[in-house]
Amino acid sequence: MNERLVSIRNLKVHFFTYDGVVQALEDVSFDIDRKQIFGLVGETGCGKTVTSLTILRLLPENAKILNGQVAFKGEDLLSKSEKEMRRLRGGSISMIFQDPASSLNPVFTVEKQLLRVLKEHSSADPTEARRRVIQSMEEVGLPDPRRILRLYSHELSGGMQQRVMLAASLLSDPDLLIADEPTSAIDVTIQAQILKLLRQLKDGRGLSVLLITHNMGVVAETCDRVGVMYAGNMAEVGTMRDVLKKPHHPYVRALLEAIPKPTLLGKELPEIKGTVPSLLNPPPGCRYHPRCAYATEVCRRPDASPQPTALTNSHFVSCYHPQGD
Amino acid sequence: MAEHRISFLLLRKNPVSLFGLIVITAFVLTAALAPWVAPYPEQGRGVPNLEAMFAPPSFTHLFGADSLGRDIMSRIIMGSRISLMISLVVVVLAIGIGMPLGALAGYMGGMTDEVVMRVTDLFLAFPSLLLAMAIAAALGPSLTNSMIALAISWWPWYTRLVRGQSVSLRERPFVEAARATGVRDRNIILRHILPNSLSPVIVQATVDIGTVILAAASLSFLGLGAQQPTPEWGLMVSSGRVYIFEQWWISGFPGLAIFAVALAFNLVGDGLREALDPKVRRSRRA
Amino acid sequence: MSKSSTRTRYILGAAIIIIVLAAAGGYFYYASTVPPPLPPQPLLLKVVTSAEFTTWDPSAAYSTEVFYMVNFYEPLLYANLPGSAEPFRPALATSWDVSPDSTVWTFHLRSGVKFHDGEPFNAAAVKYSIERTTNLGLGAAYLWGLLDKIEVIDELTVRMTLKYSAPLTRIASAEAAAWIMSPKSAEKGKDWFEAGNEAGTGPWMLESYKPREEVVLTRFKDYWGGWEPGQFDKINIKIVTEDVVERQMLESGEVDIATRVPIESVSVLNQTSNLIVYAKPSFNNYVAFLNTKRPPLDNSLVRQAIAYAIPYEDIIKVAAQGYATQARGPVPKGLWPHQDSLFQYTYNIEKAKQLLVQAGFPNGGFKIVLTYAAENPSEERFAPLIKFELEKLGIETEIRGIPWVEQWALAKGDPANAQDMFLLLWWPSMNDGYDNLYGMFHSESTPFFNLAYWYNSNFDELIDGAYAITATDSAKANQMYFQAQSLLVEESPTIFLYDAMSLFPMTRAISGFDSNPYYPFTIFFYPLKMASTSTGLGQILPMYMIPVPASVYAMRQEELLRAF
Amino acid sequence: MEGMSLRRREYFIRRIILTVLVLLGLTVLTFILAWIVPSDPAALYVGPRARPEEVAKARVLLGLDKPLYVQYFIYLRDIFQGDLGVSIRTKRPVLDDLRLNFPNSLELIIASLAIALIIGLPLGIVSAKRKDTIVDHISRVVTVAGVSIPAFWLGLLMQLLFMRVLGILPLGGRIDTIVGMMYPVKTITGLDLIDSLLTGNWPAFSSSLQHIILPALTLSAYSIGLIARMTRSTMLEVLGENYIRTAKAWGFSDRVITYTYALKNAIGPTLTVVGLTFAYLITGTFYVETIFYWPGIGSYSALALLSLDFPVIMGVTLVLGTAYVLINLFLDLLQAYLDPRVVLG
Repeated sequence: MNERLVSIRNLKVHFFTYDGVVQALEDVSFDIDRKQIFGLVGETGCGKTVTSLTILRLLPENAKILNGQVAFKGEDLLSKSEKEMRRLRGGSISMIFQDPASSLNPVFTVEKQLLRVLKEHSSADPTEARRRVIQSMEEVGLPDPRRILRLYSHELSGGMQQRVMLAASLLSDPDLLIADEPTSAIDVTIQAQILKLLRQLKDGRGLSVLLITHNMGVVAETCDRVGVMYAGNMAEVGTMRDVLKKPHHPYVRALLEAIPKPTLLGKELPEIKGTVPSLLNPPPGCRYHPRCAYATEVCRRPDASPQPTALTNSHFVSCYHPQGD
Repeated sequence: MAEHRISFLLLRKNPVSLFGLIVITAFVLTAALAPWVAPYPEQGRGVPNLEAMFAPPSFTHLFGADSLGRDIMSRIIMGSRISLMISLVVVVLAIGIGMPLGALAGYMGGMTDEVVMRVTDLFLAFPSLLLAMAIAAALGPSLTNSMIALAISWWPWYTRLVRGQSVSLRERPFVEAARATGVRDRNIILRHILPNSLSPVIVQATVDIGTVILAAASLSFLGLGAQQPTPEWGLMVSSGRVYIFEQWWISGFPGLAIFAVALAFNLVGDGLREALDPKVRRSRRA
Repeated sequence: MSKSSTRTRYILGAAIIIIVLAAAGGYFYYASTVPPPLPPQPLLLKVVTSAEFTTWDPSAAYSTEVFYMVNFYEPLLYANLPGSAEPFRPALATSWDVSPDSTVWTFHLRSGVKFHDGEPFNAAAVKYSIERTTNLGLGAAYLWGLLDKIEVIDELTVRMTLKYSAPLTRIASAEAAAWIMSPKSAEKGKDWFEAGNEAGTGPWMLESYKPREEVVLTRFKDYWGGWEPGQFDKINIKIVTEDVVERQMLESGEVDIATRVPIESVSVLNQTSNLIVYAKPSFNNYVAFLNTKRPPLDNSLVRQAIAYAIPYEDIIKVAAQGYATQARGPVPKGLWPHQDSLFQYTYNIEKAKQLLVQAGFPNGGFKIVLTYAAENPSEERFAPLIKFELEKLGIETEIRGIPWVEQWALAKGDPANAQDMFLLLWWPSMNDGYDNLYGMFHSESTPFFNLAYWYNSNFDELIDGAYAITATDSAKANQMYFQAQSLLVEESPTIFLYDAMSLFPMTRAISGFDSNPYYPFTIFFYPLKMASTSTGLGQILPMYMIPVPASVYAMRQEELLRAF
Repeated sequence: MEGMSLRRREYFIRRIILTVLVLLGLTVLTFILAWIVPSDPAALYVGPRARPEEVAKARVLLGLDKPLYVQYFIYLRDIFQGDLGVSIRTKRPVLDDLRLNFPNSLELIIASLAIALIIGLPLGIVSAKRKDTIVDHISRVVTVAGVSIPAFWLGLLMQLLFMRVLGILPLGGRIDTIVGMMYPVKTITGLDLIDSLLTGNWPAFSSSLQHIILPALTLSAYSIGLIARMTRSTMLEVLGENYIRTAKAWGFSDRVITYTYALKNAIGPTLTVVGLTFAYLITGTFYVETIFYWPGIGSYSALALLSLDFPVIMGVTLVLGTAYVLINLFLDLLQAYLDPRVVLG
C-alpha cells in the first residue's frame, strides 16, 4: 500500500536578518510515500535543510513560514501546537544530522542520552528501557552495545557515532526518518554501510526516509524518488530513474552533465556559467533564468514563478520550457 | 571598511549602547571644555569658598557644596578632565606595552612566546587591582604613581588578547604570502598582524577605559591616588564619606559620576563586542 | 537522565529550603521575643575609640595605649586642673617634701594598697618601676634623665636625688613613664606584657582583649579608692578606625562614650536629646614649621609675610568648627609659662604683600612644599586654605598628605631637601611648657622635633635658665620665658596656628565626667556614674535609631563656648 | 569511575607545576615591590624615635647589607617559616594578624559569592533563553550596572538608606555589642554565622545575619554582574551547539534542554568565572570592610595601605595572591575532573 505519508504544498519560508530578508523557500511542493527513500538534492544553500527543518518546525526564531502546508499522515503539521509537535519529534518523525561528533552531548554517556529519548517518549521502566536501547543498537549494527553505553561520544569513531544517532532515532519506531547529509562527514568506506543500513531499515521496518544530500552518486545508489532544488525552488521531482535518466529541467540537465564520468576523460568538464543568486533579492519568476540557455520573457515575469507540470503521473517539472524528448 | 559601518549601524540599533554613546560624548565634551563649562572654575580647581560651607543642593549650587564650600558640580566637571586623562594614559600605556609584546609572542612563537606568555600568566594569575595597590603604595601615593601602577597591572590583558589574534592571523594565507615573498618579519607584524588585531583591541579598550576610571577612583578612595585638593572623583567620594549622613551630596554626586561614566563605557564596549561578533549579525529576531 | 541526578537535585533543594527557614525562624524568634530577664546584670559602660595598643609595657607606653594604661596603672601623684588651688593631689604617694635647693625629694607612700596580682604596694615597687623605666629608656623615659639615684628609706618611704634642681612633681605626675607596676609580674619580662597583660594598682583590671576589635575592663575589687553605688562594674571598649563610625555607634545607642567624632557632626550631636559633646581646653596645639635652612624661607621678612597671610579664623572654622582659639606662642593657654601679652599675628594680606616687597620677592614667584600627617583629619581640612591664601602672594604650594611616620622621616633628613612647611599637632609629654619650647625650638645636633631647623643660642640659654629656677624663683623664670617667646615671634621660624579643644561626645546619662589637659587622649572611667539606669544591661536596645534632622548651620564661636 | 585516564593525570601534574612556578613568580614580584619602596625598612622596623645607631643595628639584623639575591633567599626562607615580618602599626607578626582576621573575611566572601550565584546564575540563564527580549535587555543593563558600580560608593548608599533613613539594619561591625557580650559565639569553624547556627545560639545568629547582609550585598554587586554576563554568553554558545538541535529534534522538553542538557555543559566555563570573581571579591573587601568596619583582612590591609605599613602590604599581597592562585587551580582541576572531554590542557 503505497499511500501518501508526507505531502508538502507551496512552501514559502523567509529569514529576517540585519542584512535584509533571505527568501529561502519559494513554492516548494513534493510528496513522500510510505516505505520509500526520497532524495532531496541541490547545491549548498538551495534550501534542502530549511525544508527538512520546516517539517519538524525547528526553524530558528528569525524564520517565518509565510505560506504552504505540510501534511503528515493527513494532518497539517504547521497548525499543530508546540506540545503536539514535541511528541512527534523523536516519535513518529525523527532526524539524524551531518556531523555526528557534535550532534551528541559531550558531557553525557551514550546510555544517558539514549535513555533520555525513551524517557521523553515512553513510560518504560528502567530495565525495559535499557533492553530496548540495546536492541535498537544491535539493529543498527553497533558491536558490544553494553561497552558503548558507558562511553562518551568523543570516545567513538564517526561511523559509530552516526549509528548511535540512528539507534536513538529508531527507539520510538518512527514512520519518517529525516537524514540531513548523514554520510558527508564520514569516510567513504563507512558511508556505504550506513546507506545500506538505511535501505535495510526501509525494507525491514517500512520506514520512509527523507535523505538530504548534494551527492548524485548517493541518490542513484539509495533513493526511490528524487527532488532537485535550486535557489529555494523545487526544479524537478520524479522517480530516481525519471530524473537521473530523463531530466527535463535545464538546470537538472546541466547539473547531471557536469558530473565527471569516465566518458568525459580528457575533455574539458562542462560547467554552468554564472553563480548561484543571492537569496536576499532573488531573480524574479524562475530563479534559474539568468543562467538558463532557454530563458524567455515569461520566465522573467515576477508574479508567475513556474508551477510543477506533470510529465507522467509521477514525474513533475517546474519550467516553462522543459527540455528532453 | 564596510565592517565598521555595519557595526556602527548595529550600535545605533541597540538602544542601550546608544545611551552609553551619548553619556560618553557628554563626558568627553565636559572634560575638553571643563574650565568653560564649570559654573565656578576656581572652586573646581580647589579654591575654598567658606560662605557656602556644606550648602545643600540649590539653584546656585546644583550639586551642593563640600566641606570647604566649593561647588561640587564644578569639582566634578574639572574632575572629569582628570578621570579622562588617567584612563586614556593607562589604556594607551597598556596597549603600548601589551600589543607589540603580544604580536611578537604570537607571531614569533617558540621561546619568545613561551617567555612572554609565562610572564603574562604570572601577572594575570593575580588580582590586577591588588597588584596596582601594592605598586602604588610602594611608589608612594600620588596621581602619577597610581597611573603607573595601573598601567603595569593592565598591559598583560592586551598581550594575551593580541597574542591570540596574531597566532590565528599567522596561519592566514595573506600572511603566508607576505612571508613567502621575503617581507621581513618586522614589517609583517607592523603592516599585517597589528592592524588586523585592532578591532578586538578597540572593544577591550572601550570597556577598559570605564574599568580604569573605576580602578583609579578605588585607589584614590584608599588614599593611594590623587592628593588634596585635586578634584579627582574617587578622592571626592572618600573625603565626603565623613559627612555621608548629613551632607550626602558630597560623596553622592561624584560617586554617581564614576558610576555613569563606567556604565557608559561598559555598555558601548558590550554593544561593540556584540556588533563585531559575526554570529550575532545573522540571527536577529523576526 | 538517570534517577540519581534528579534525586540529588531534590535533596539539594530541600537543604536550601531548610537553611532559609532556619535563618528566618532565628530572626523572627529573636526580634519578637526579648530573651528571659537575666539575673541583675553588672552595670556596663560601652565605649568606642580608635586607640590601639602599640605596646603593653607600662615603661614604654607613650602612644595611643595611654587611653587604657591610665585606668590600669597609677603614678605617685596626679596634676590638678590648671589654675586650681593645689597644683597636685596625692595618688600612690600621700605626701612629699623637697629639699631647699629642690634636688632631693622624699615621697611618703599610701598603705594598704594592692597590685592586681595580689602583691602589696611598697617603696621597693616604686624604686623597681622607675628604674625599670629609666633602664629600658623607651617612650617618655627621657623625662627621668635628671634622676641621680632613688633609695628605699623604709616600707612606705622613698627618696629621689636629682642631678640638678627641677620641679620633680611635674615628672612624677606625668601622663607616661610615671606608672608604678608590680615587680613580681614585671619580672616575667616584656614578652609577658606584650602578650596582653597588665600589673598595676589602678581601679580597672583587664578581662579580655581581641586585637583590633575589643578590650573589656572589669572592676579591681580591692582598689584602695573603694567603690560607690552607681559606678560601673564592667567596661566594653570597641576599637574602630573611622571617626564617622564612632559617631554612628554613639547615635545608634550602641555605645555610651565615643572619643573621636567628625568635627562637623559635633553641632548635630549637641542637638540630639540624649547626647552631649563636652568641649574641654587641652594643651594640643597646631604649628607650621618653616624650613629656615632653605631660601627664600631663610629670610625672616618672607617668614613674617607668610605669618600675615595665614587665614587663622577660617582655619579654626574649617578644621575645628570653632572649638579652638588662635595660638599665642608655642605654649597653649593654661600651661605654664603661657604669656598673655605676647604679640599675635593676624590675617592681613596687604601687610604680607608689603613685607614680601621689602624682602625682595614683589610677587612671590617661588614654590613651597607643605607636608601634613594623612591620618590627621584637621590638617587635611585646613591645608588647602593655606595653599590658596599663599597663591594670592604668588607663592605656589604643593600639598602632600603622607603618613606621620613618613612625614617625620622626611623632615628628620637633610633640611636642604626636606619640606618647606611642616604642619604638626604637638602636645607636651610633661606638665610644663618648657617641654614645648625645648622640644620644638632648642638647638639640636640632628633634627628631632626642631623642624624649622632654627638654632639660636640666646633662645636656648633663656629657656634652660628659666626652667632651672622655675621651682625657686618663678617670677624671674616667667620674665625670661617672655623674652624667649618674643624672640620666637619676631624671627617667626614657625607659625603658631591654634590651640585645640578636646571633644568628648557621650550620652547625657553619664555623670562625673571631667577632662584634665595634663592627661590628653585619655578618659578616667573610675569617677563616672550612670545617672539613670534606663540603659542598664538587662534591656536589649532596639536596633533602630531616631533619624536626625539634616539641617546644618555654621556655628558662631560664642555659641560654641556656651555649649560646655 | 575507572581510574583517571593517563592523559588527564598528566594534565593535573602539569597544571600543578605551573601553579608552583606562578607562586614563585609571585614571591619575586613582592620582593621587587619591597625593594623599590622609597623609605628605609630598617628605620621603619626600629620605630620613629630611634637613634641612628639603632637603625644601623636593625639594618644588619634584617640582612639588608647582603647582596640582593641572598636577601631574596632569606625572604623565601622566612616565608616558608611563616615569617612575613612584623607590622609597623600593630607591632605583631603579620601572619598572626592575618590568621586572626581571616575567618571574618572568609565568611563575608562566601556570603557574597552565595548571593552572586543565587542572583547571577538564574539571571544569566533566563536572559540567554529569552535573548533580545525585554527581559534580556533589562538583565543586561542590571549586569553591566553591577560591573560598573563603584563598591565603595554603593556601600555608602546602602548605609545611608538602610541605616539612616530606614533604620532597619545595623551600621556595620560583626555583631551587636550587647548580644556579643551576653550570647558569645563558640568558635567551631570561625565563621560566626555557621557557628551560631550549629550551636543553636539564635540571638547571635540573627544579629550576625543582620550585620552581614549589607556588606555581603555590596561586595556581591560586581560578582552578580560578572557571573550573569558570563553565564549568559556561555549558555548562548551552548544553546547554539548541534547537540542541542539534536535534543530538540528528539523532542526533549524546553526545561530538560536548558536545565540538564545545556547547563551541565555550561558548568565548566562558569567555574572559571567563579575563579575570576574571587579576584574582585578579594580586592573588594578592602573598601567594603572599611566602610562597614568589618574586622577582616580587607580593612586590615586598607589600613596598612593608608599607613604605608610595608611588611603588611607585602604580606597581604603574597597571601591573597597565593589564595587566589590556589582557588583558580582548584577550580581548574574541578572543571577538568567534571568534563570528560578534557584530556589535554
